[in-house]
Amino acid sequence: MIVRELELDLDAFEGPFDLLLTLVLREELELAEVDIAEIVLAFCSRLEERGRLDLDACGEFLVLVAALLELKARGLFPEEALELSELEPEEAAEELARRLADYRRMKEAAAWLSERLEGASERFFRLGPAPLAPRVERQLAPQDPERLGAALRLLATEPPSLSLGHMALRFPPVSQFLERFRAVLGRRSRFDFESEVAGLSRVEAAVAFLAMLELRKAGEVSLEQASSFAPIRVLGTRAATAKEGVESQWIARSA
Amino acid sequence: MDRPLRLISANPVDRLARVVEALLVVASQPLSVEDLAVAANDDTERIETALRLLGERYSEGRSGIVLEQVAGGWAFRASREAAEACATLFERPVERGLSGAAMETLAIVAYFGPCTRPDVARIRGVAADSVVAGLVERGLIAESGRDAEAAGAIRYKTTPLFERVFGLESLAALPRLDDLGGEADEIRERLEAVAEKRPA
Amino acid sequence: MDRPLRLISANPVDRLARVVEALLVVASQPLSVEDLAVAANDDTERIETALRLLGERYSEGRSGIVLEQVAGGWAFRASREAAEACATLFERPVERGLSGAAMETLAIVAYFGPCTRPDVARIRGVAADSVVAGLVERGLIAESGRDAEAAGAIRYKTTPLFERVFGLESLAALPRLDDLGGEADEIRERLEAVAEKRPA
Repeated sequence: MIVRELELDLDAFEGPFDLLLTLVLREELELAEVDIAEIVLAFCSRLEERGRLDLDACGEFLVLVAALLELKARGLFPEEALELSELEPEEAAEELARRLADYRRMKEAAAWLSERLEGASERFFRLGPAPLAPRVERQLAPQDPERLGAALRLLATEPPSLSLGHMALRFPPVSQFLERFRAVLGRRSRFDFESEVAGLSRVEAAVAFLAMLELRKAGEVSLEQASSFAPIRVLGTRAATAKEGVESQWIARSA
Repeated sequence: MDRPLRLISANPVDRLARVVEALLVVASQPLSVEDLAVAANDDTERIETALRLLGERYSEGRSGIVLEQVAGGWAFRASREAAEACATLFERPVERGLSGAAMETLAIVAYFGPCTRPDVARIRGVAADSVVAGLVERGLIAESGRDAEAAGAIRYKTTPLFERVFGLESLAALPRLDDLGGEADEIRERLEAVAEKRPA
Repeated sequence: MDRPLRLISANPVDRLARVVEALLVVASQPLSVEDLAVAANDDTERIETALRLLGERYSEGRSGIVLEQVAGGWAFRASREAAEACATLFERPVERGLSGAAMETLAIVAYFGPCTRPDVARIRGVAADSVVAGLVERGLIAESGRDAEAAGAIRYKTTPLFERVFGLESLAALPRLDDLGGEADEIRERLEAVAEKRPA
C-alpha cells in the first residue's frame, strides 16, 4: 500500500494524500481547515479493507500525519510554537488547562449570547441614519503625507516565516525498532520503554511505541504499567524466540 | 364609547423632554446622558429626569416607540407588539443565521478584544478567518489596528451594533468571566494532577 | 370595513397607530402608505387614518418628534425647537487622524490607484469593503469607472479633497518609496506577497 496515493474525501480537500501534502507545503491549502482525524480514519479504513498490516505504510503514514499535526499546531500558534515545546510538562499541562478553561468559558458565553439574541428577536432598532436627520460633515485635520508611506512600509514588513524544516525530518521505519527491541530482549528479559526511547524525538518515540504495540500483538512481549503515565515495562515472553515475521499476520482491526 | 381623539396628553412633557426625544429620533447611535446634555446644553441631572419622563411615555404597551437603555446610551426601538410588522418590512441580515462558530468568535472578541484572528483560533482550536470576515461584514465586529507583535495581524473589537443587537447596556453587561466555565477548574485540577504524576 | 379607530382609555394610541409609529421609528427611509399597509397587514385607508392621528400627536409645539410627509412617504424628524440641539449633536469636531485601516486603504488607492476593492484586499490581506465605503463617504476617494478585467468591479481613486487634506499639489507629490523598490507595480507585488504570509 502506498500511503501517498491514499485517496481522501475531506470537507476541505478531495484527492490523493500526496496532492494534499503538496498543496499544504505550497500554502495553497489552509491546513487549519483540514480535519486530520478524517485522514487518519481514511487510512484506518483502507488498512481494514486490506486486512493485513503494512508496517512500512504505517510508519510512513505516522510520520506524515505527525508532521501535518505539528505544522497545523504551528499554524494555529505561530509565535508560540517554540516557547510551548520548551515548557516543562507541568507548565505545558498548566498552559493546556488554561486554554481549555478559556474555551469552556467562551462556549458558555456563546450560549449566553445565543439566548440573549433569542430574547432580543422582538427588539427592532433603526440600524441606519434617520431618514430626515441632518447631514453629517466630517472634517479631517491636515495630514502628514509621510503617514501614507509609513502605512505601506508597515504593510511591507515581512512576518516571521513558518519553518517547514520538520517536514523533511527522516524517521526510521517501524521495523528498525522491532529489531532493536528484539535484540534488547535477547540480552535481558525486561526493559523500560521510557529508558529505551530516551533521547529520541517525539515522533521517533511514537514510531517506537508502535513497534512495542506490534510486539505485544504478536505475543512476543507483555506490557505492564502501574498507572497512567507511569513507566511502561516491557517483558519478553517465551514465545518470543519462536515468532518471526509477524507483520503479515497483524490484523488492522486489532490496532 | 365614541370618545374624541385626544392623542395629546393633557400634561405635555416639558421642553427639555421634547428636545431629548427629538435628539433620540434623529440619532443613528444610542446617545449617552452626556451626549444629550452637551447637545441640549443642559445639565445631566435634568437630562436624567427628562429620560425618566420619556421612559414612562415610551414604554411597552403604551406606545409603539419604546425608549431603551442599550450600548452605553439611550435609543428608541419598536415595541414588541410591532415586531411582526417590523420583521415584514426590515430584513435582519445582522442576526440571521449566526452559527455556533460565529457566536463563539463573538464571545471571544467581546471578552478578549481587541484580538487577532490567531488569538481567536488559539482559543477555538480551529481557523477563524471566514467566521471573522462574516462578522465584520455584518458589522458586529470591526478592525481595531494591527498587532505589532503578532506579525502585523489585524486586531478586532466588537461594535456598538453588537451591543444593540444583543440588547446589552454595555460590554460590562456580559456575564463575568469568573462566573463562566465552572467545569474549567475541574479540568485544570485533573490536568495538574496528571502533570504531577508524570515522570520529569 | 367596520373597525373604527378608537382610543381605548387605557391606551393613549390605537394599536394600529402604535404599529405605524414603531415602523416609522426604525425605518431608514420614508415609508409610503403602501409600505406601511403591507408591513402592518392592514388596509391603506386605516393606515391613512392612523397617520392622521399620529400627525396630530407628533406635530410642532406638541412633541419633539414630528411626523412629516416627504417625497416617497412618511418619516419622523426632529422638531424645529430642537434644531439647535440637533445641529450640536451632528456637529463633529475636526478629526485629528484616520484609523489604521483607513490610512492603509487610502495609501493603497493613492499609490496604486485607480484600484478595486479586491485589489485593496489583496494588499492589506483582509476585506476592505466597509473601509472603502467610509472613505467614499468622507469624500477622500471616489469611484473611477469599472475594471473591465475584474468582473466589472468598481475602481477607486483619490479626490482633490484628499490632496488638500494631505497638502499635496498632485499625486506626483506623494512621498517616494524608493526603499520598497522602484516601480509601483513592483512594490505592489511585494506587498501582496507579504500579505499572503501574514497570519491575519
